[in-house]
Amino acid sequence: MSENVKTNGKPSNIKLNEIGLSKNDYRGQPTTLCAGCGHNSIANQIIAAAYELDIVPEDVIKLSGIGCSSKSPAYFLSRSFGFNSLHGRMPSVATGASFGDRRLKTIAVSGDGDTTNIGMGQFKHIIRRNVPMVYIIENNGVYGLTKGQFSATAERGLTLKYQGANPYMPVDVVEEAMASRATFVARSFAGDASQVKALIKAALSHNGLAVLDIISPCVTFNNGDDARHSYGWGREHNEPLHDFSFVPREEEIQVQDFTEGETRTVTLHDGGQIVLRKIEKDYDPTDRVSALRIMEQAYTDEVMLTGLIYIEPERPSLHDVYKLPLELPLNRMTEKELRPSKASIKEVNAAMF
Amino acid sequence: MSENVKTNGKPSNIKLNEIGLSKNDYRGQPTTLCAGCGHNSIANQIIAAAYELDIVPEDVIKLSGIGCSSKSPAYFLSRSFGFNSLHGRMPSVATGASFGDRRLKTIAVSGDGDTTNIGMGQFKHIIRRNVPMVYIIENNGVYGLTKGQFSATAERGLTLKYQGANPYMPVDVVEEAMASRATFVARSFAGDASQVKALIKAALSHNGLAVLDIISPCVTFNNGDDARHSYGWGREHNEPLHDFSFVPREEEIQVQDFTEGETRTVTLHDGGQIVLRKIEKDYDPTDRVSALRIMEQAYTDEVMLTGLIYIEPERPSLHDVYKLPLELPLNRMTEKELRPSKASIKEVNAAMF
Amino acid sequence: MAATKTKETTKQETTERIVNDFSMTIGTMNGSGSQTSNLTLLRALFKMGIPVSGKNLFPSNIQGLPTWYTIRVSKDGYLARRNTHEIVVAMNVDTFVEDLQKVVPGGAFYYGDHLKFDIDRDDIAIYSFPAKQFAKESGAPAALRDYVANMAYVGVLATMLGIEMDKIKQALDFHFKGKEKPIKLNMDVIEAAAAWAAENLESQDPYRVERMDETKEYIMADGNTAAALGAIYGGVQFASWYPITPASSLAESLTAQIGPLRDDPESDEKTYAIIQAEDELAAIGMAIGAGWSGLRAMTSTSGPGISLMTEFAGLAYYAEIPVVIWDVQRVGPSTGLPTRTSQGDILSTHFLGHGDTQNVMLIPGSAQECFEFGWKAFDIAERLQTPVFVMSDLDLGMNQWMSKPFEFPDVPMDRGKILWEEDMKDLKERWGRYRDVDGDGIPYRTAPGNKNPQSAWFARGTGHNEFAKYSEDSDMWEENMQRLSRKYESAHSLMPAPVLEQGKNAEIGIISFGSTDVAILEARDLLEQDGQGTDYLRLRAVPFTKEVKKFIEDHEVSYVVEMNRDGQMYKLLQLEYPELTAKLKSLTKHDGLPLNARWVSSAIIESEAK
Amino acid sequence: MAATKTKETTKQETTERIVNDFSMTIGTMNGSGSQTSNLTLLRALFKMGIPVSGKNLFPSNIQGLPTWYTIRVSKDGYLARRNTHEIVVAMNVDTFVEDLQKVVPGGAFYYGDHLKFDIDRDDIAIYSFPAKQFAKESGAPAALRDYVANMAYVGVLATMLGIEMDKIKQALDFHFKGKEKPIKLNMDVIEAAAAWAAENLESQDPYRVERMDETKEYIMADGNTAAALGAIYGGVQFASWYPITPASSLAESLTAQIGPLRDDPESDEKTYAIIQAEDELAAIGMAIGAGWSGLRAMTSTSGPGISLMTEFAGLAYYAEIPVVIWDVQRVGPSTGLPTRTSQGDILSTHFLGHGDTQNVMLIPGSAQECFEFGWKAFDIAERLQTPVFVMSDLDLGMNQWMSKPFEFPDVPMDRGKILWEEDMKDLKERWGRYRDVDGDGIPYRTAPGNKNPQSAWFARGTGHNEFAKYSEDSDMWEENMQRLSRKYESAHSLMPAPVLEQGKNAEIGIISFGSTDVAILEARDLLEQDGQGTDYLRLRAVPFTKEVKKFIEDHEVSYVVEMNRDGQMYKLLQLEYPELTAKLKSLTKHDGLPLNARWVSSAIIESEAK
Ligand SMILES: Cc1ncc(C[n+]2csc(CCOP(=O)(O)OP(=O)(O)O)c2C)c(N)n1
Ligand SMILES: Cc1ncc(C[n+]2csc(CCOP(=O)(O)OP(=O)(O)O)c2C)c(N)n1
Ligand code: SF4
Ligand code: SF4
Ligand SMILES: [Mg+2]
Ligand SMILES: [Mg+2]
Repeated sequence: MSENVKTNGKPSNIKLNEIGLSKNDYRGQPTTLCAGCGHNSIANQIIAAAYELDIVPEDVIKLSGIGCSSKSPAYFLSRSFGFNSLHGRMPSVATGASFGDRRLKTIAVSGDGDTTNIGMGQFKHIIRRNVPMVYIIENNGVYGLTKGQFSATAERGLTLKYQGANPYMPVDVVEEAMASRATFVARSFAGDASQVKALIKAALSHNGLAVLDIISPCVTFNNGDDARHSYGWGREHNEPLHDFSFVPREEEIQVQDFTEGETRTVTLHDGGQIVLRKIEKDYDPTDRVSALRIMEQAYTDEVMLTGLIYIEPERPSLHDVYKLPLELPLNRMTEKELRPSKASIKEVNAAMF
Repeated sequence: MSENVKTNGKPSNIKLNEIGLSKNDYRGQPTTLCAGCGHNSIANQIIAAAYELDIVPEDVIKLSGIGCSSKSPAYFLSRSFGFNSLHGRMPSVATGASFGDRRLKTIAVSGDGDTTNIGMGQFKHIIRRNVPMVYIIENNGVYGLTKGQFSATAERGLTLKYQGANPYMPVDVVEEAMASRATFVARSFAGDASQVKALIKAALSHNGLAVLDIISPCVTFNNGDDARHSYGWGREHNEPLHDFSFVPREEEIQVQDFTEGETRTVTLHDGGQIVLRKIEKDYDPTDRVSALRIMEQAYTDEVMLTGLIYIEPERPSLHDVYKLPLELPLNRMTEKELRPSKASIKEVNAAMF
Repeated sequence: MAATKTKETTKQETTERIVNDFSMTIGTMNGSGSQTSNLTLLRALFKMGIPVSGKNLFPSNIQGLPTWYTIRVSKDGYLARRNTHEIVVAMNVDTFVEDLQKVVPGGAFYYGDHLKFDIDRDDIAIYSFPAKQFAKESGAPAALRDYVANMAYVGVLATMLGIEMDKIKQALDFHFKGKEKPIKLNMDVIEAAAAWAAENLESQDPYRVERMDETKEYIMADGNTAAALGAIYGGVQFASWYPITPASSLAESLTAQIGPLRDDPESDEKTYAIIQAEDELAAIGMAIGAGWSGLRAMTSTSGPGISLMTEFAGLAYYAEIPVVIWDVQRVGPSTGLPTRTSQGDILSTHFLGHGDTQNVMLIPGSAQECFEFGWKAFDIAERLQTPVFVMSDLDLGMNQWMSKPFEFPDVPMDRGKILWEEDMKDLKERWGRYRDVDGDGIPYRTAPGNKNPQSAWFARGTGHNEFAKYSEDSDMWEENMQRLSRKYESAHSLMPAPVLEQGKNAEIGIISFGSTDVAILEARDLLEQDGQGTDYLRLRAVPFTKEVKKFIEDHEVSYVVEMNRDGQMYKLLQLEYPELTAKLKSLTKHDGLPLNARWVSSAIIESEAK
Repeated sequence: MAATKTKETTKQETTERIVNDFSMTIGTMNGSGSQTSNLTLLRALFKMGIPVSGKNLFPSNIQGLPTWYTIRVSKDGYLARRNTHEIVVAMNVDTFVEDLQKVVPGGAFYYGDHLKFDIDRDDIAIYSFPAKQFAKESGAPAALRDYVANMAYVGVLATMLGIEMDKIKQALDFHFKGKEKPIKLNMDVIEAAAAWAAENLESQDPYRVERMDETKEYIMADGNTAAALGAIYGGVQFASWYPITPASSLAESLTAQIGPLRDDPESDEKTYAIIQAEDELAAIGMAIGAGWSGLRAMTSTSGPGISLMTEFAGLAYYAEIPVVIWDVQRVGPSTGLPTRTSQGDILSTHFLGHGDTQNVMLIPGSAQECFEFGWKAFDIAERLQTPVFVMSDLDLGMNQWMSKPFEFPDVPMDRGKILWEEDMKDLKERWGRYRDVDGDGIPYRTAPGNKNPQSAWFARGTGHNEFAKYSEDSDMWEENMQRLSRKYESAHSLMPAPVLEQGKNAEIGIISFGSTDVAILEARDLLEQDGQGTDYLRLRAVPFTKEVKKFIEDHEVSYVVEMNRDGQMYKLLQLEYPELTAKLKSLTKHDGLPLNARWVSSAIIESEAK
């Protein structure tokens, strides 16, 4: 990256990257998510990663389902084509979309509800297909956009106002990805900017489906019992119009860099805590058995393991399997490439009997 | 079980069970599946298990999705209520259906396509809910009823006529059930009658969701390369009317009893082989870590591990969570139990402001 | 305080006072807690005996985007949304300028003085107030200050309009369920603001409120809560749902309300279950399973959910499973405008499912009717053994409505033709699940757990004979489908009849349905003022009852007014009464806003003038 | 051999020979390989120059249940299914008795002598033959014997009817793609059986075939293969599908045929991808993603799949994504009769999706048209930027039809209004994804990969402005939806016009569509014989083109004939032409069988007599 360069003869003290673009060229519309929402942090790291990797914005397509998380593609990479599809159905749309021009990078954002509730089937199947793309799950354990119902990643026993206690076993996105034999599986925390960015960069260069499960606190709805209590009466009424009475406007939680192998406790907006543990430095993420082992260990220890958990770089991507052209992308082909010759119709008719 | 008893004063030399029913009372309509289809073996073991457990047929409900496998509820327990629902949607229908009268047993049959393709989402979510029922997946790696396309459990690289080679990673039903933290996970082989029966019996007494992944060869469509070759030209033509030219009429494969801990190779109709390994006698199925370990081992060894892989008997079932009544089932409640008093409407209106 | 240039000097020739007749719109930021303030205003006015309605115009967003709340105060009892705003309260910096422009000449504009703008209108009264100050002075914890700040405008308006303080107290009391602390905190701010206004503001506009006696016989309710309560009185036993605006609050109300009304204090066991499903496919699948097992089962959703339920709807139609499906309509197609209202699912829901289907729909037109159809839908579903769709909408479902009190069901539960062990003992003929014994197309069913060995049957979406056995027989298929047509014929007589309102010198008819009711009622008065009498038929169900035909026949022309683009109900009427099509005219509006009476009357006048 | 009491003594007064004019039905067990025999017969007759059609009536089952194959031989070129069976071949023990009853008096009944039944009819010719013997003697491996056994009836019929042996050879040649071994094995059995018949059977019935010259200009094809080929010539690039009868063979043909026609021998790279999805939700989702990315994308399914695609259809309609969806209709509602034919998805597909939608549908009426619409659908979808549904059916899709040869597209590909880098350079105004620049309601689009920094847009199912930016603005919503209505208006002129067949002294009209064509053509002749002339309009698309209106206007009455219960197309016509409704009459049949001409003519005569 070059900094403070001049482009087009115009002096500039904006930092430009190797392809002459400023970070602004990677931004999106102003966010409409709640102040303090983890999803915003992630969008920022996507912007940073793309900028630092000198990616041409037009060389990216971005997709999502429906939810607060799924709104975020509007908040990064305005110059990229985007598709905000249907609730739970981003994987299928992304699969088809990625065939248009295989040279483009695909960045997809989804929520825990979008992916593990309504979208569970498509999530599992896109993994099997190894569609080359970055698949980010902004995981907050609730449905943000519909105002705070449990999602399938909510812990068993989690208690939310209006919802009672969650009686079901949570879906563990990483475990699901491993069970479906994903070729890239990572977990991070929205507030750990440098890890999030590093993992997005790694994912962007993976030739296959990269699952990034990013814990991304919902400041508005997933508030632990205590915290809810401490907000006081503000939320303690049954409001049929569904406009929750109080939203704390806070900064997004940021975690200071910490070393691999270490454990760090993070206090969320609501006073609840999660314990992050970064995978050890000498851990071999290409070894599936180790991956399963450390995951099970983390489960027992009740810590959130973060980092690149598993990678299998060699498995051919779906585009490889389908032998998609690299030079002339499918979507630029014309009648010449696509319509068989006029002569051939005779043979076809002859072959019909 | 009593044998050759007389009932209602009528002499009989049909064996009757403790509740005075003969095996015939547990049968269904004549099967319309292909001769030799593994699904028929399983239906027979359901019949045998229910008969031997002295279950009143009217105390069972049976459900399924769509597929050859899903037809089988018609072929057992004619006196039980049944629901052949939609493709991939049996889990939701069964969940609702099980609430009518919680004293009834629920037996559900599905196929690998029905469960792991279109039904993946519902499959994963019914596990999380721990709905008390026996969930049998008759797993043959193909869509039988639509004439032999790959299902999601087909091995990667499996080659089928008209379909080419399967490029996707297979779904492992047991692994999926474990990842979703099912409370009862077992695998068997349709031809291993005694094991299938034993597992069905165990499943019937489990208070929660019992996943039974039963490998059930499709004699008609999942024929390995060699075998197809050996059938000769009979199948080697492109038949747009989809009527395959040759169906071998064979007996269902039966495996002789073999001991726990042993491995046995089974030759399928098509000449292909699978290696079954029965879980060791002293294996502790309540230990999740062991379960994951032996599964991973079996994966490496390329054997099909059979037996009861995991059980967690204590987790409350969905019916427990919902505090469903045991004496007067929901579906026999009347206006008396269901409609609030006339007086209450006043309070309701008053509370409306 | 007055840091802004509040042009309090802009005096007006205050003509007469206009009492109890205006629309007031409050612009805030969503997620800022303004709903409590708005509802407090609405409820206080209601308790003053003045007919009011409140409409929340909110974005599909959690926090930070503009939201407006419009309260219509109408001595004449008109409750529809109006396009004109006599009073505007601006609390949102992002919409200040446009909010200012909204005020009608002669109207009033209130704003928090933390918003710094030049004000360029002198045809209206302008009032600014130190919104943030009262909150600060209230001693509220810092975290709650922004929230409490919104109470300031309640206090200011109380003084300026004449809203009675004890009614405000009553509203807060209700809102906070009697909890002292929050009530006091809010009341303090309101009172401080009211006192401040009394001292600092001089009224320069004509709008006032005064006590009336017009709301005594009413309650305040939103349609979704009403529907949930109706379902409880209908004996709902199984409800599965998936969150979606604007339907979520129906299931959430059900969850909140059912316990106290239905739990047996002496037992821990329940008479019902409510399940949040993983999606709408599962939600309706569960409800159908439950319906099959003999339970009163329902699900509630909105457009996208209805679309996902299509295949299952066909199964329920064909296998004849009773189930109730609430569609709280929002603007489609697709995700559309998730927080705007619509009547756009009429056609697609009626024909929902591939193959030949004709779905029964109930259409409530008020909160009270949401309650009524809440229980009635189960009776009809079980009587007909078919899915019953109840077509509500966002406006009806999520806004607060003045409503007649809910009435205890006037008939005992109708469980339809269901046979248990005792019933089967007396059967003369062999029972067949799909036999048309009574000639009405409606067969008899049994439910799991029935111990009669003949009672079991096999439900399926595939062709079946009268005994529910699999069949591919061509004639059997055709006969069974014809029977389903007969059943649909039978459905006609079970449907709630339309409501007829006769006008003076009525030459023309208006046909409408659902939440447009209030706009139509007002539009008829407007039309009458213009010398155009109208009769009005409010449809409440599809299929139509015989009154509908008569109404169309009796009028030279009937305007079918609805909130969708394509005139969906008009099309259904066309299909049902081809011979009367020439007498029908379609009037549609599909901007996502609750219908406006003036638009209706103008459209009709314009059309009549042609 | 003759173990059965074959009543070969039942002599008949053999009147005149009836040549090339009968229906022959062969009853076998499905999964027994009889399809090869049946197709061989059909093809041999076709190669003899005689107009033929073949209909497979098969169960939803893999092996063991009864299946019937009916071949109609018609010197006059009538290809519709008839209810009468002049010749019946019984090979299935389970249906022997009913098959015997099927034969018309004076007809012929053939059966394998391994079926032991008493035969109680003496009004027909009865022939038995040692079906199993030839297979045994053929030296076929044991495993193949049952299969080859079915060739026996081919040989017997060849002799008895006069089917030419070299045509049979030609048919087998084609079937086994020239592979000698199977051809010989089958030919041996056929010849042995033919020889045996020549020696042992004496014809006692009038039915014969003789060479004609009526099929030279035709090919034999099923609609699904034709559709797949059409799609290939349409430049299909992406096809996602999920197996379902009767649509599977469309995608499977595509898979089988596309390589040879489209692969570049010099490169390993492909110009297309075909993906078997995990379900229909994913199938259409993928196709929409691909359509958005600029590919010619399609999916193919049947009723239950269409139902599952509802939500996505609404997205494609509203976000304006070109995609082609083949609905090879089978009998619904629900799982229905999965192996029977229907036109039952017309209404629900037209209105597919919640909210206001109006979907474009193409309706092929022959295999050749399946080919034509196979490519044309892409042109229309890309031109209109909307989902295009092609409504085929099981009969058309899965049965073999005499068809005009496929014609190479007569126009270059129309990629519609798509802009690439070069196109954008010349733009005078700022490009907006949803701007109606040309007044036809059709905007301009761009596709991912376009490097112009202004080209990117954000597709969504939520409200948007002309620049595809999120918008909840009421007027914007309404205007955009009105533009979609205009676009639908524009669609009218892009639709294939209906086919008009004028009759002599035609007072009445017949309107029909799709696979009923052959039955209507025959029915018209029957009606004419009864003195009732008819004009016939075959619809090929919804929306309707102007010819439709004119046709209805020009006739006192037009019968709308279709294969569903509720008169779905009749309803669409009613909605489009309310003023002409009185001139339309609905005639429907929904027994799952291909339409029968006699039923049509009788129904019309009956109605006219009233
Ligand atoms: C078919 C359908 N059902 C329901 C909805 C309503 N809905 C919108 S977002 C959402 C949940 C989003 O939760 P999640 O994916 O976790 O995202 P978050 O808002 O928490 O980031 C739901 C249920 C919808 N849009 N479509
Ligand atoms: C929505 C829908 N899509 C497709 C089908 C067609 N279909 C019927 S059965 C089946 C696959 C069954 O496969 P599996 O579950 O493995 O059962 P098997 O026949 O192999 O026992 C399919 C795709 C359908 N019935 N419904
Ligand atoms: S509601 Fe939660 S998830 Fe949604 S934007 Fe706000 S903080 Fe984020
Ligand atoms: S096709 Fe396969 S799965 Fe279906 S009945 Fe036959 S053998 Fe069984
Ligand atoms: Mg979430
Ligand atoms: Mg299978």
